[in-house]
Amino acid sequence: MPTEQPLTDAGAAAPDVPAPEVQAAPDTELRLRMYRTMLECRLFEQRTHELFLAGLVRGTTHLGIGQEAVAAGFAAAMRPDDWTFCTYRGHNHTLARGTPMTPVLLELVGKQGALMGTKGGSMHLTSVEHGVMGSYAIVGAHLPIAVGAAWSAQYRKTDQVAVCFFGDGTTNIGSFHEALNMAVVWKAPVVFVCENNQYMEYTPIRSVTAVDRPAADRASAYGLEDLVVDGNDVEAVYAMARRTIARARAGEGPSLVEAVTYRHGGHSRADPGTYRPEEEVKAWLSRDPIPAQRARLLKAGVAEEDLARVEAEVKAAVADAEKAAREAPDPDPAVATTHLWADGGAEWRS
Amino acid sequence: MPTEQPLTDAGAAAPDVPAPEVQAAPDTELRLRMYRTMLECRLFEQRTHELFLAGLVRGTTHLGIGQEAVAAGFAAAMRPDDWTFCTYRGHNHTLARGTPMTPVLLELVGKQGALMGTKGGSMHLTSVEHGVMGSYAIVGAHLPIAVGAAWSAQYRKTDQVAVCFFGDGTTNIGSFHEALNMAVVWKAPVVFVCENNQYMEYTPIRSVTAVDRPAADRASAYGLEDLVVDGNDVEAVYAMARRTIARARAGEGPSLVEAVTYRHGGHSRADPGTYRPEEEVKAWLSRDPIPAQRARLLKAGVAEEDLARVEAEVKAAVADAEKAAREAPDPDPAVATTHLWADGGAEWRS
Amino acid sequence: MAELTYRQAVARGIAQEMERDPSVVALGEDIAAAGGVFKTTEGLLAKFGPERVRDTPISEQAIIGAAMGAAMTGLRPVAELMFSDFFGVAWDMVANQIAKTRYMTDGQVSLPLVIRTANGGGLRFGAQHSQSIENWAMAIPGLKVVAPSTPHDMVGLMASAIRDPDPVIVCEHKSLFADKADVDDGEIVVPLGQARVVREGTDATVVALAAMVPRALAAAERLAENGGPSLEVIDLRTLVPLDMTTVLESVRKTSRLFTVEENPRLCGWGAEVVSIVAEEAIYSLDGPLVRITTPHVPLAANPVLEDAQMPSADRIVDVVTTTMEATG
Amino acid sequence: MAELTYRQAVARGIAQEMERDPSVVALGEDIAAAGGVFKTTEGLLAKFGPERVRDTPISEQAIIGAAMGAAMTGLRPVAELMFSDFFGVAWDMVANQIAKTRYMTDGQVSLPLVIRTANGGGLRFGAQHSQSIENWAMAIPGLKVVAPSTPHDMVGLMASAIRDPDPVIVCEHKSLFADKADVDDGEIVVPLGQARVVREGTDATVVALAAMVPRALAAAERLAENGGPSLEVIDLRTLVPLDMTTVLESVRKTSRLFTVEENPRLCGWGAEVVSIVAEEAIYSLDGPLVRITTPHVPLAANPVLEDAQMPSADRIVDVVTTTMEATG
Ligand SMILES: Cc1ncc(C[n+]2csc(CCOP(=O)(O)OP(=O)(O)O)c2C)c(N)n1
Ligand SMILES: Cc1ncc(C[n+]2csc(CCOP(=O)(O)OP(=O)(O)O)c2C)c(N)n1
Ligand SMILES: [Mg+2]
Ligand SMILES: [Mg+2]
Repeated sequence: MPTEQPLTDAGAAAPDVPAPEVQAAPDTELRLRMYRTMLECRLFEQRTHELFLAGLVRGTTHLGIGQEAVAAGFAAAMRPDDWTFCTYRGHNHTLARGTPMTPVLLELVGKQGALMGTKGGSMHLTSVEHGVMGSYAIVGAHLPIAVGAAWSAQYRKTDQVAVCFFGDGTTNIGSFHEALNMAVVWKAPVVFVCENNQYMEYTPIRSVTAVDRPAADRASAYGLEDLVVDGNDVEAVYAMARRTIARARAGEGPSLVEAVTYRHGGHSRADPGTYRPEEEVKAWLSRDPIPAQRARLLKAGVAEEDLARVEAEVKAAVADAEKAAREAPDPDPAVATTHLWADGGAEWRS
Repeated sequence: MPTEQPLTDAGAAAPDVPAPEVQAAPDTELRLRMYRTMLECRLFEQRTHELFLAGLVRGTTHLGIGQEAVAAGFAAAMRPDDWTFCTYRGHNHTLARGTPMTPVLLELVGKQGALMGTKGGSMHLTSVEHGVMGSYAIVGAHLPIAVGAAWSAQYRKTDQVAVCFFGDGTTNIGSFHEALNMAVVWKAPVVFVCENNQYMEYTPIRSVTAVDRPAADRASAYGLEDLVVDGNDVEAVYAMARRTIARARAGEGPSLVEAVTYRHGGHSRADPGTYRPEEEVKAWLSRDPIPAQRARLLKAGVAEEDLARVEAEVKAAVADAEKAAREAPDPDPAVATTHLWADGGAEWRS
Repeated sequence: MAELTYRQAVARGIAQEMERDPSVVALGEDIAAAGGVFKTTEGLLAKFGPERVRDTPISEQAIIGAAMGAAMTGLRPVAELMFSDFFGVAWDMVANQIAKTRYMTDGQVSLPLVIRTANGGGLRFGAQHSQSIENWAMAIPGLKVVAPSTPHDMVGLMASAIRDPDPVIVCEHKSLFADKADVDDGEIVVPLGQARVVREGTDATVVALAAMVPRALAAAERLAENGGPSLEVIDLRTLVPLDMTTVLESVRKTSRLFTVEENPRLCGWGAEVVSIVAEEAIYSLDGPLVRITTPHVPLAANPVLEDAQMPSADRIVDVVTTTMEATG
Repeated sequence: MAELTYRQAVARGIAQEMERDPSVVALGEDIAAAGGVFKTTEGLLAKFGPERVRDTPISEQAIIGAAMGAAMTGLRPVAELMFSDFFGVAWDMVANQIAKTRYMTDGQVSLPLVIRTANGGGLRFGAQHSQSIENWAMAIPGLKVVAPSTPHDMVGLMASAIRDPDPVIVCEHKSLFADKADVDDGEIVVPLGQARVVREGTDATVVALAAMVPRALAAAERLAENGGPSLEVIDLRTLVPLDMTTVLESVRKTSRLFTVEENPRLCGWGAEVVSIVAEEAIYSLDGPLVRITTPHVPLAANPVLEDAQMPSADRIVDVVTTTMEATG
């Protein structure tokens, strides 16, 4: 288990990681882009949390702080017309596909100009324009939905791929089983990515799961290869993404990847996360994917000022989004009865 | 696959069968009892089908003709206070636990004196008195329910065991996955028995399943041993039942058994079963578990007249049940509004 | 003009739409090679091939989930739930995902899909294979609900359901599958949201759906023969959109309303229709608003019991007669 | 006498019954070690131990199915569905198995179990975590349905639900968890099926449930202060069994009925109550029967939108006033 692994300064966990394939080795520009993406996720979410505490963000939020490498690594390997299906913990995935920060933050604060008219909120971020086909808040629901999208790509011969992200706890719900079986039988171009952050909400996954590796140990039940990657190493994730997406696009069928990672905070804004042993948290904080990638880039000869510039640009983008969020007006209550139907309305009488 | 297996005259399929354990070897009395049980199931169902064609049995029926060895082998290894959970294809399991034929047939023809007041019908046979905790007609539903019964035995320290029978098609539905995982995590005393008769309703299981062996190839996903038995060899089934029930009773947790078998007829009374290749049907008919066991008993020195007596007794019992079924009056329509609630009534206003 | 069974009308409606639109695909258990366990999809595999007509595993969440994913990415899936009772195992997909996603995404996601299902009682299948779930669907914002009572309407409403840009639940009534009627050749399209006055009358309005329509008609004829009250019988045909215009017009004329529902007593579509009338037309009424329903119990497998549970022409005659006499 | 939150009342009601009956067990996601994500089961693990208070995987079908299997074999399980929206993933177990099994087996199988769930809106959780599903359950024969509005009723109705020999759905309203009130010490048991007149009035009857009760009361007080109509407010408390005796008595006195429902418009409990009144008390009425509900759309996450959707004291005042004036 990760916490027992030797922690290198770069934070790469040894055992489980498959050697990144050569042809998938990212060039500096791409490595820098993934660093930027992770930073966008991190700074956006940190600010979101502050705005939540300040009472500007309402409702609930589920932060992915600590898990950015999974979103960034996969997004970097996806084609613009590929599809992302993710969960209520979906800020990272939504931003990683290129959705601008401002409409996303407006959705979280619930103001005009929001990504979804403020109807969905944090748990349901969707940007079809950017291939983000939805953040789903009922555990497991989006796995079969992703299979359906993959089937559509297969039928329409568009060679698009669906990538479906979910958590460790999701591997114990029925729709996981149904989706995996159907995807394999139909050879659907879908990649299932389990972000194993070790916990459901407050319950350790190992205490409620029949096997040690909630996703990888289930792969054989669908005739799939057992794939595990260090979810805190963005380049290892990228390599795995390249490999599994290429397989899907080539018509060779689905894959199931277990990305081992950790959320730095609690499950949701309501949760301090105190049920987690201190050493465990400490060990994982020391494996933060962002400083790890920064160190790796410096080692690779990227100049400190180039990194500093990226960091300044991301900070500025977050600040702009915040400014917009503070200034935007509340929505018109009439919005509440729009877009139930394709005609834009909500009439049920004829 | 069975059809490719050498068919011995006794019809025992070689490869998949685990050697029956010595201490589990049944004595002649028990072997004869299992033969009688299979015969009761067979003759009862054959007569039921005739009565259906004669218009006496109404609604639907799902016959288990050809699969009797699974019911008989497990029932012989169960304690009277153990629990059976089965499906709409449940006549065999209901009779095998000792439920008398007459109330069962009365339930099928829908007359007074029926096992369940004629409310349930063929698909829902239940006789709590005989440990038959229900025949469930929504695929997969009874697997979690059996886990709950096993949990109750564990909590109440009664060392009862729940045995849950279901088909190959059921291995692809969500509740299968949820039940198996929870049973293992809770070490529940439950034995899951997949009667792999090769088909869902009309669809071959292999055409919709990601693995070759719908149950056995899923065992590892729950950390369980991969167990397959020839479902047409009642003594092999008995040995497997002894072994898995003993494990459950000893507190060592659940098992998942795949019993390879075949239904001689169609899925239900509406189905001629024409979608099945002739040679496949022929091969399986030649592996009929009942003549196979009869031959084995003769070889073991059981006298022809003893077998003939058993056969005569079973025929007589079926005839008695039929006589009762023909003579019994229709139910009182007022029965329709009884036993919704524990008070015996169906009042929803206070 | 050709004689068609209600069962055949299902396949004809689907085929009509698959021919005009290659994005229409069908999926479900045993629907392709076997032509459906009710033989309602017979011939589709032969005509349109395995890419468009797919057999699935017993995985209702995956069937409905896949239909949703395909619908949001350019296809028009027609998914079958073999028995409507099986909505239970896929209810999250239907009620929480399909019904809500267009709304939650403020219109970004379109879900032009159909879920067809064998609904209703009368076949002695017992409590888990005989339910009427049109109310389950009607209670969920974001679902349209259709329940045809004739072969013609089945073809035409199936066509409209498949063409509709929003999710539509099509309830195919098990006990009507064998019904025959002459149906026009060529394309048939019946718009959603239009109730049909199947019999004109002056003394009371009877609103029915699916298998209850012929029973309401039989009751009306019997009353007419015996000099009883003259009933106007309305076939709602669709529950969402709900054509209250036709119902209210009729009630204002007859000043009496009876609803005939197959579903259990509580919270049915009849309660909705009655409540709308009780708010909007109360001053036009001459007497109580009466719902004729199955009692609030599951359906029994036994024919004697099941027949006693479901509203029959006899019961409609009795209830109408006693109500009109007691309050005339 | 101790001050108790509605949230604490849940745990107190369960603990009261676990103390008197060792066959009562509790299961659900995060209910044991964490004391529940809403902290409604805090302290139960410490008091009763892991054998009786169990954390489960995210497997709602298994949670509810296991509760059923345990109930039919001698236990009295109290299962939690964290949010009532999750009934969707376990609906087959609830509607097809638990509700029907005693009936189908002609009384052979007893199912003394409780399913508790955080129900309702107001917390800005959006469409998939804010639904009111009491109607889903009410429409299914074989389920009893409880929805307390106060800490005292929560303790007492939870106790009755656990003691009841039949399956009971207990709806715990999310927006009431923080409400405080003084609650008697010692055992509290409130029988199922008894509505409560929370405010006497003469001009109109207002029937409400759970979080709508305080809103109906606020509206009544405001109208009283402004010399408006005098409202009699009834808290239904349980939907099945349904106490129509209390409602009909009140309506016969006031000759007016308004229902206040949080659930979407169509086929709600309000439609059932209105329909019964429209059949049984139509001649006592002075005006239309009016339902005040959330419109037939999902709940939005945004506070401005959600507040506009759910019935508020203001809206109740407006609807009552305009209706009484227009039809007085
Ligand atoms: C069907 C269902 N059950 C329960 C929940 C409540 N819930 C929301 S998130 C969560 C934990 C999910 O854990 P995991 O899959 O590991 O994802 P993570 O939150 O760790 O990213 C639970 C139980 C839900 N949303 N849906
Ligand atoms: C959830 C659900 N889906 C579909 C059905 C319809 N159905 C009844 S039996 C059956 C086939 C089941 O196949 P299997 O599990 O192999 O059992 P067998 O009938 O072969 O004994 C199907 C699809 C059902 N009853 N429940
Ligand atoms: Mg997790
Ligand atoms: Mg089978």
